[in-house]
Amino acid sequence: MSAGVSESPHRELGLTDSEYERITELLGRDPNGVELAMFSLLWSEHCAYKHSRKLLGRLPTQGERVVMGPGENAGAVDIGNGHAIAFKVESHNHPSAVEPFQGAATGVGGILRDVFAIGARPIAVLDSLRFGEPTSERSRYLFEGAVAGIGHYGNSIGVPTVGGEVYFEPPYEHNCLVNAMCVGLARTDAMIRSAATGPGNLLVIMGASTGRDGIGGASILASAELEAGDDSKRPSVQIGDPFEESKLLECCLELLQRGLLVSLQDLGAAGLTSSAGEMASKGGVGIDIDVRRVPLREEDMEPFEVMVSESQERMLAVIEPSRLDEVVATCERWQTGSAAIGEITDTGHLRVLDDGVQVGDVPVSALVDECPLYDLEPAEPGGWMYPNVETLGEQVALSAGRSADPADPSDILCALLGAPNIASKRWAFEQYDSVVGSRTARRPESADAAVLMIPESDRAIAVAIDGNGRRVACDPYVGAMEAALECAQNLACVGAEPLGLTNCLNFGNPEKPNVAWQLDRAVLGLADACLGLRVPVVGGNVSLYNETEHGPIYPTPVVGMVGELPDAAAVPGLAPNNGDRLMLVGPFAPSLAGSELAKQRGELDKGLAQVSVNVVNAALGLVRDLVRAGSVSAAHDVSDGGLACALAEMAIAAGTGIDVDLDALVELRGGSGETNLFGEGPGGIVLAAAEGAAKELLERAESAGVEAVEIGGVTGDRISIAAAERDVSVAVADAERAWRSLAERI
Amino acid sequence: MKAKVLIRPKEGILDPQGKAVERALPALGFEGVHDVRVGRLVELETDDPSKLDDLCEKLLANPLIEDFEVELVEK
Amino acid sequence: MKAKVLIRPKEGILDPQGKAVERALPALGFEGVHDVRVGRLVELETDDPSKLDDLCEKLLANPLIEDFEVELVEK
Amino acid sequence: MIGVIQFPGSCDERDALSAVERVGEGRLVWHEETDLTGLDGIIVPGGFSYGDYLRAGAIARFSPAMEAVKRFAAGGGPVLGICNGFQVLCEAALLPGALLPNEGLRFICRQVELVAEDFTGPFGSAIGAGDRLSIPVKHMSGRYFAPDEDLDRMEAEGRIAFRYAPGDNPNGSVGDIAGVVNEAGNVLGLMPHPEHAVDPLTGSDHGLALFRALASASQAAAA
Ligand SMILES: Nc1ncnc2c1ncn2[C@@H]1O[C@H](COP(=O)(O)OP(=O)(O)O)[C@@H](O)[C@H]1O
Ligand SMILES: [Mg+2]
Repeated sequence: MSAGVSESPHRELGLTDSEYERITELLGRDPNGVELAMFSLLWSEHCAYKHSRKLLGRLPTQGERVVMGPGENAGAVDIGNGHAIAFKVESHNHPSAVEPFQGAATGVGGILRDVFAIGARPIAVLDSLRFGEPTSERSRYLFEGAVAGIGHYGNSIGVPTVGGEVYFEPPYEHNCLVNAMCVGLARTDAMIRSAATGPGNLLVIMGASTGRDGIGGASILASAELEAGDDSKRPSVQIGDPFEESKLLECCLELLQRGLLVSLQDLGAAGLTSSAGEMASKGGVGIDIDVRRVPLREEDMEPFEVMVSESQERMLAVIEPSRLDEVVATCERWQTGSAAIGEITDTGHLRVLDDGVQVGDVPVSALVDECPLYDLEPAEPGGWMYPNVETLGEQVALSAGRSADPADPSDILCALLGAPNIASKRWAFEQYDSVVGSRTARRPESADAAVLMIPESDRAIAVAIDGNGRRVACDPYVGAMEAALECAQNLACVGAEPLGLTNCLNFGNPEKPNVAWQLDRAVLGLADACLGLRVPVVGGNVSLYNETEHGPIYPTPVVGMVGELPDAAAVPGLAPNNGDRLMLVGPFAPSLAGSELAKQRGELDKGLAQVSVNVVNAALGLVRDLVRAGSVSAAHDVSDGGLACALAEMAIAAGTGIDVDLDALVELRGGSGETNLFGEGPGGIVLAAAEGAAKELLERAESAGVEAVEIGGVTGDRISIAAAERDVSVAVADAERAWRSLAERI
Repeated sequence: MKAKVLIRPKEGILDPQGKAVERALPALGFEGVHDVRVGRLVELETDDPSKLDDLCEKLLANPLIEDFEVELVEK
Repeated sequence: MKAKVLIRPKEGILDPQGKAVERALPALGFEGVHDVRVGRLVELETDDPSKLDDLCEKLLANPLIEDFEVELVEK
Repeated sequence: MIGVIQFPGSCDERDALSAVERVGEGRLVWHEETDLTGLDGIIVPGGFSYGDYLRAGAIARFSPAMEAVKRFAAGGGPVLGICNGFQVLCEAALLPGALLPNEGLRFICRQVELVAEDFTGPFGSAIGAGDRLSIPVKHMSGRYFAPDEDLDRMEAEGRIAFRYAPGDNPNGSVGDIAGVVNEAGNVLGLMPHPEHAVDPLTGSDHGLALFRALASASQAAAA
């Protein structure tokens, strides 16, 4: 695209006619090519949040531990002793659908930059992935590529990937999701914001040189649906260079620590235009940029190309002129590029110069703040909007073997344990360095949440990321709530108290009423969950138009949560000890609605059971106290596959059998034996404790008014669960074989 | 028949390896070397060379980011 | 002057990449392809081609595990 | 005082340094430093020096600090190369052999069981033959290779330091070899990461044995 050639270039660039008119009003003239390119990107969904900003206002962002909230590159919460934890989750869905390895790798690179842009050293990465069923060759290719790409970037840069989640569902077949979350540690007094200040100060670009990467990318990425075969709309693939980023990271942290920077901002979507525009807007200043001073990777790039290039591994800083030599010297020491490309002005305009000659001039406010915001027109769908496919027979045969019977609870258990959504994800997380940094006290699969030691403030943090799109599709309000609750449950199991939450809203085309309804309800559910859990939202990201001619993805709000705990040494794992008693704690009300079993039976439908966040939260408070007191030997929350799968996972972890009788529970809660075995829903935690501790535990629950039932004990080498004539009996070894079977399917 | 497939990063696409090697060279005492690009070499035996382009596109090279060139080596 | 350096795993050294390609072939309907070996291609511009062998032995290839071959491309 | 070399792209240098500080004193050594006086032991740490581009360790071995490390090793000073450091030492010909891409062609992060051999040198004398250590590996190119004749000689000279326990070989290394020493035995390289096995809370503390060995070797060399 060379700007300004065609009849109505603004349409090709994704701007509506009325948006274009708005631009001409704001400028009092027609924009030239450079200006139009800049507007088209900053007024894209991706940068302007045209369809989501109004909704995001509902999310609670206040909290006494909040150090930085939405609006900065990443959010941050205080963890005491002058330190803060910064974190954010971001999507890289479309690039990963085009080229999974590079798409996922650059996704990690991008979220790392958001975190060190506020002066935090990245200490952990988590990933949240969604693909079609692994029976599809394309899905296997995307899964393999994305996992390898995440590992490539995180491993090379020396940040451990400590957790994540993967779901395989048909609606992601043509639109995979790759979300990455980064967690960083900062000294509170050394943190930095992105607001540009001080007319006369210099604008310095650092890191990689600028090429024709992702020219026009952002607007096309986020404002158009990825039509099969429509190459013109495809972004050009960007190659990640973790080596470049590791030098840039160390360099930026040294510059900060030496107090050489006024403000700092990563270059992400829409490149210089977006970063400079947002820095100027936040600081209420103007910026002049001379594109001739930008180090280029390719010859004769046009000014508009330099302004919108999305080349990776670049940062933008504002510095005082007197500091330039020191800054340049530091960059050279780290073998990372740097160049002063412009200066801060008091004009309130973003001016683009080409070797001193002005080629663009727009008011910062017009570019950054004046993009029209749209109201959604939500309409609740009449029924289940997605396909329903029976796969249980197949699954049972695969996991449970020949004699399998899709009606037999033991065979169903094996089928569920072997289901791609529930089976062990070791194949993936073994490709991630989970130990670098010497903080990882709980690695993947050793506890419900990853636990990182923070000696700097003499405590530990726990991190989890969750979001079951299938359940959100059944009921966006309850489903989104459950995503937050699942995180909180995972944190409670390691004794952590939630401090803050980040989220990525992955949805289809919001201009379609049914998708708008999903988005609207999900944000409301998320907001109510945060209020009930008293957890502030400190940041996030929105990815819309995840939709093709085959329809929208499941509505997928991915929630990342960070919590704190006093002592990592006290954290129980998933493995109980032989002879322990097993208790089910919390208001868990199992239902097959939206469950993995309902999916495999092809019986998915609208609706989930309602949830009381407050009642769940009270139970989590008790669990947290018990875990911290060291009175439980293992803790695991009830999630995909229901109570039977949760118990099986604990038995597998311990390598010993369990003997459980749910009849009392069936009496108490009602529902069929099958519902009690495989039904899902929030609010259930299985705790294991030695005889004596178990009694105490039940008494404490009693006095705290939290439901707690003793359901059995740890013994033998079989998983035996009695549930109103629907009894399960599977050898632990057979269960483990099924649960470990994912690798064979890739 | 023996075939050599030369696979190289597409023009304009970042080549981190080439960049790193090029930056390191002067320090190793190799002046005057530039435009370094690092790609892959695949050598194979095939009964049916006509299929090679197809094979490259589908398996050996990633057409989104790599160009390839097939050289047949007569015996 | 432009130079192509072809680097290949030494005979007798297991080349899992080549094996992986061979395993993937049938599924894609490519019969009769065998002895696949995957190596590296380094292309560069140099003012002094006489230094290339030295550059290859010292940096571009590891003689213990790799053979290399330099092709000069006249302009 | 033990020095930990820091290359552009190193990842585990801080972890190695804090592991050292559990048993003695240490400091980071910038890759451009050429004067190692005052240092009694050297660690070439793990990570992705120069991005591992071209070949793991291929570029780092030319750094000025590595020239100094060569002299240091030639003078009998104890040198410990971990993962990428092992790769660098092989590329620099301070250790025999080479490290090829994992047979599975994937990065592997996993706790593995190591068995210490009866091997020569200061490290060997500090670590009991037959000792079993639980230590994580995390690498893309950890498949140890050396020509048969070299292997035979190394076996004969007691220069195989560690093997992966039977069934625990994660990368297809020849003879399950996880670590080797040079002729003099003062240079040890291994793929597993002892610096990530110094605290039971993060997996195990079996790696401390190597840092103690390095510390005592350093004192010996200094004296
Ligand atoms: N779903 C969300 N919830 C809360 N904050 C959000 C959400 N989506 C975006 N934000 C906030 O809006 C700002 C802009 O987001 P984004 O464009 O992703 O930032 P960046 O360009 O730095 O990646 C960030 O501060 C981010 O935290
Ligand atoms: Mg940012």
